[in-house]
Amino acid sequence: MIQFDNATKRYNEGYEALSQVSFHINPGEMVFLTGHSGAGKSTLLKLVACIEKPTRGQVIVNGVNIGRLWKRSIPYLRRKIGIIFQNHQLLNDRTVFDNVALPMIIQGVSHKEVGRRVRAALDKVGLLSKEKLYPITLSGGEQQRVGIARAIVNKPPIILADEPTGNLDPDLSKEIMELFQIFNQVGVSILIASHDIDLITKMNHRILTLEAGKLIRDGK
Amino acid sequence: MIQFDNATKRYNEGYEALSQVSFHINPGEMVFLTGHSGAGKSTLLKLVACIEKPTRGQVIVNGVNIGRLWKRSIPYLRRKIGIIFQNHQLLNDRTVFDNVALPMIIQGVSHKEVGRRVRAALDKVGLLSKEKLYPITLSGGEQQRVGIARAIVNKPPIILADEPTGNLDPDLSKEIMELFQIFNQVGVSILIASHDIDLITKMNHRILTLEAGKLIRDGK
Amino acid sequence: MAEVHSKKKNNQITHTSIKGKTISYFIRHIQVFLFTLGTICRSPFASLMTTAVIGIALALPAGLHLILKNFEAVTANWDGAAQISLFLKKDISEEKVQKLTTDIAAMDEIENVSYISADMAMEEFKKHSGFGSSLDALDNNPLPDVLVIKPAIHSSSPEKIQRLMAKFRKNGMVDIAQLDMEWIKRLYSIMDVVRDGIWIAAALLAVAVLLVVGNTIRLDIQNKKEEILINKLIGATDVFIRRPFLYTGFWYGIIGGAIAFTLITVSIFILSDSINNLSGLYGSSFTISGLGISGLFILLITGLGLGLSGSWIAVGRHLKQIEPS
Amino acid sequence: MAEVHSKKKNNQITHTSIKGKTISYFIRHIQVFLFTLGTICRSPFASLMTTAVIGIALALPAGLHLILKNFEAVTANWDGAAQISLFLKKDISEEKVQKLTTDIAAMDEIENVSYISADMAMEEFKKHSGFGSSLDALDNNPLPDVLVIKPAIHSSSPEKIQRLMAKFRKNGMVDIAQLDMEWIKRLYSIMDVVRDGIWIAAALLAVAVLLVVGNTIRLDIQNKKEEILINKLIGATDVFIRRPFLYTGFWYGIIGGAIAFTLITVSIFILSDSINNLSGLYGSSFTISGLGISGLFILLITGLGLGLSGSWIAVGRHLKQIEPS
Ligand SMILES: Nc1ncnc2c1ncn2[C@@H]1O[C@H](COP(=O)(O)OP(=O)(O)OP(=O)(O)O)[C@@H](O)[C@H]1O
Ligand SMILES: Nc1ncnc2c1ncn2[C@@H]1O[C@H](COP(=O)(O)OP(=O)(O)OP(=O)(O)O)[C@@H](O)[C@H]1O
Ligand SMILES: [Mg+2]
Ligand SMILES: [Mg+2]
Repeated sequence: MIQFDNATKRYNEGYEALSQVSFHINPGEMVFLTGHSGAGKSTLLKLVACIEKPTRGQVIVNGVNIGRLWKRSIPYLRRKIGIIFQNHQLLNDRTVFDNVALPMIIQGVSHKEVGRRVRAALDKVGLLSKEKLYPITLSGGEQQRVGIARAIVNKPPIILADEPTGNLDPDLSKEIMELFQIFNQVGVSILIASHDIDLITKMNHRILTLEAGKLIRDGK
Repeated sequence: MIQFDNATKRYNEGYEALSQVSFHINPGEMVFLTGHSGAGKSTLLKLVACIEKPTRGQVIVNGVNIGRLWKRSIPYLRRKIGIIFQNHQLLNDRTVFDNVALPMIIQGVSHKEVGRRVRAALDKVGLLSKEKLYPITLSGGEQQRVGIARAIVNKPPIILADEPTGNLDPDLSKEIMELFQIFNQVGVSILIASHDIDLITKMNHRILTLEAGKLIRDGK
Repeated sequence: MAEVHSKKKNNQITHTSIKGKTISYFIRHIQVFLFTLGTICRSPFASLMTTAVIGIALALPAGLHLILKNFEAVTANWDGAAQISLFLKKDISEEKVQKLTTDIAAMDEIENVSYISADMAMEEFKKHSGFGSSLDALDNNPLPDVLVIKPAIHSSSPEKIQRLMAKFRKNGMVDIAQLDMEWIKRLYSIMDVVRDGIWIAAALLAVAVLLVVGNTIRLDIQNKKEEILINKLIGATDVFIRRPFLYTGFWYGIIGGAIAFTLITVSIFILSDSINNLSGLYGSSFTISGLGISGLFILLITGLGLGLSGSWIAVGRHLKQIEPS
Repeated sequence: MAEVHSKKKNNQITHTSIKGKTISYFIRHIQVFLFTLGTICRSPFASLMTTAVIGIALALPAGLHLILKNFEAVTANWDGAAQISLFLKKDISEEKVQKLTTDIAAMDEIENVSYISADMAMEEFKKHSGFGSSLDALDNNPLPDVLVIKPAIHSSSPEKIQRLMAKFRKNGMVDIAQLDMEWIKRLYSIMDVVRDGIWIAAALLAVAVLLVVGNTIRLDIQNKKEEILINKLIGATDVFIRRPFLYTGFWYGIIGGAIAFTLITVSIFILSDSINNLSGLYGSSFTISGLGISGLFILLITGLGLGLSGSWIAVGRHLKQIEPS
């Protein structure tokens, strides 16, 4: 599903954020990504979502080689990936419902279908009662969950999450991780970057550990 | 330094985010604020910084009653408070140096003085080498530290921090907390909202715990 | 197994795409069409600021053109505007003069010709000059035969008249061909200046409309940078992102055109005093003509075209620059 | 102890404030002044879009005004534009006529008077009419004495001329006062229409400049919403936040004025063909006058005023709405 072959990412400034990283995530796998601040976690996720392209090496996502992907084809790859951002990335002038509906609007899903699936997604993250509110009136944790609902509403085969529990209390963090586990059980591949080593070791999934751009550990 | 007397905050939607909260933080004290997601931590900090006003009760900061503060006087209160935001709030079109210099530019500090103090602040958070970079090229943790540098550059008597270590790895989190402790030792009053109960209990400072807007615990 | 899973998904999407593609394509366009109009209406003050500028910019050349058009209508009505007098040589037989008169009258460029014989001229002169019968003492009439010619309206431009004059002068029977049309030349020169001025003004103002729409859309794009980024991150195509901006430009242009029409109509009302005054001077029953339906139509089309082009340029230039990083 | 600590800080701040207040105030203004200019220069294309629209909007009424002004200068030069012929009554003594001539010549409204006595007229007539010496047979000269009067330039408006005519007609010696000035009336009426049109155009375009600057600043403010919020959060006063926007409006206006000046100068160059043509027709050595330094100055001041007002309005309306929450 996600395959890195000696992938290297060097930013314009000459700094090598990822060096020769190789790993393979199978469909239906749930994998954690950890490492110190600046290790390259976000960079790795950006390569998967084709936000950045590898300087050297190959990144293959859902059978598509990111390095050779046409600009015009990028949107169609991204529709297969649900991304949860570190800083929510919600639109403050749209209601919770509209924010979650966005990926389906983009794909031109019919009005009725949108309503049904948005509510299902909001129900899963426990925010069905807040669909009419604006993100600004929600607490940090609630906003994070809106972001998760938006990422899953399309039932994408891949979910990426960049520190999805960074701003949540321990109980809620555990809940959200369990939510990811449920998606994983229905066959979705999940890659989560996180600092919360205690939590992720308890989850007992494969963990990729980065250090200064190098993959130094790959296992449970 | 910071005094809450039965302070209640009810948002327009009718939801009571804080109910009758009373406490007193002395000058030079370092206090943690914790509680579940949506407990009202950010709301409490917003009251201190006069971003919101209490619906009932009193909030007195640095001898000033927030509820009765003139709009014109708010800037002068805020200059006495260094605020560290959950989502950094950096300007992406300015360099790290310029971002940190902002509070001093606002107060019309002389050019030479600005350079000296910005570099001192960046040195304290270990980012002196990155002063010419733009925030977008920094990792999450580095951005967070730029935010901290900006908050302390003016040597304010009060520092507020809303989950300053949410996106940092455990080592860096500890480092940053120790940084706050150093500021505290030179007499600055510090109030930090955080989820990281393990870390803050280890720090051995006073902890305020909120639950659904009520202060349910106040002590070490 | 997972490959199969993913394949299956692909097929599903392709299937529904083909089925409802055209219908949903149009529905989406209409949605954006109405959505952008709704957005414009929801912030009427802000939208008015943009559309009013477009309206003003469109109104000015249209208004000037209208004034010129009316002006030309007035001047076309001026009787005797250009009158040519042909003083014939002496001792030409009556028949020859008669023939010349009918020949000239038959010309396409000529409206009418009147023949004033030397005898008639003498009679007139006797009556009006005060010399009276004392002129009877003259041996022979010193006055020439004269043909007074009025050119047709379509041939009264200075160049055409000059061509006509040259033709007459070549005629052997004509002694002097005289034309009092200096002031017509002047008038046409003035109108030339006005016309040139209108072209310059119209070109400048068309540029202004493009710039205003382009600028507004550009700032709109910058304003929605975050929204665009998020949309791109969750898989929106460039076409999808571009569409609302183009429709916004479309609406700005159309509304601007409508405002221009209103402004001109009001201005005509304000100007009508001066114009009636002008018209009265020529004793004409001239009434100023407004833009009419066709004018409204042209204004709307022009506005639409400029609005769409402006937003197209802005979108082309600025949308590409916004990419997630 | 902490109270003391905070008091001390307060005192320090107050102390330095008083000391360097005025100097640092001016330095900050100059900084913002140059900073906003720098910002404008760093994105020349975007700035040009705004300033060009302002330039165009300012150029049009100024250009029209200039054309009108030049036009009036031309018409003022027209010799014999309004010529009054006074046909005097018969049998008035030579001295009386002489006195009338000098009286009229002394009038403020009159440029010059020429006296054509009946005898002189008869001579002329004999020479040119072809009747020759046959007129010697007349008993007495039937022609009247004529005074040909040219009014001064400052008195050649239709109303003033009419007043003059009325005066002459009341004079007992004058038989007929005749004036060929219909076309002057027409010209003045046309100029009236043009003048009214210019005022409407100028008013509309002034509004357009206000709107363009206001709109640009409004979108600029929305664009910098995040920056404004952060500045407010770290203790910026409203004055501090407002300042760069006002200076930006200031620069837009000034640059727009300069662009207007350039546009007009270029347009005059383009129009000069038509205008020389016009001027040639009157045999005058007239050369078109540009805006000159004073015109540039007025354009810059107008641009500045409108730019500053536009940004002031936008800032007043929109800055308050941005508050952290
Ligand atoms: N756009 C960019 N241009 C230049 N350098 C960049 C850019 N983005 C990231 N970097 C650099 O690459 C390195 C890795 O960054 P990255 O954001 O991947 O770290 P991270 O592991 O996500 O850290 P954190 O846990 O703090 O979010 C950092 O040193 C950062 O400065
Ligand atoms: N501007 C607002 N308008 C209305 N309701 C609000 C607003 N801001 C916050 N709330 C509500 O107030 C409650 C407390 O919010 P607050 O942001 O203070 O929580 P928090 O403790 O900071 O949570 P987190 O840890 O998730 O950041 C939440 O239920 C939220 O929905
Ligand atoms: Mg990161
Ligand atoms: Mg919070």
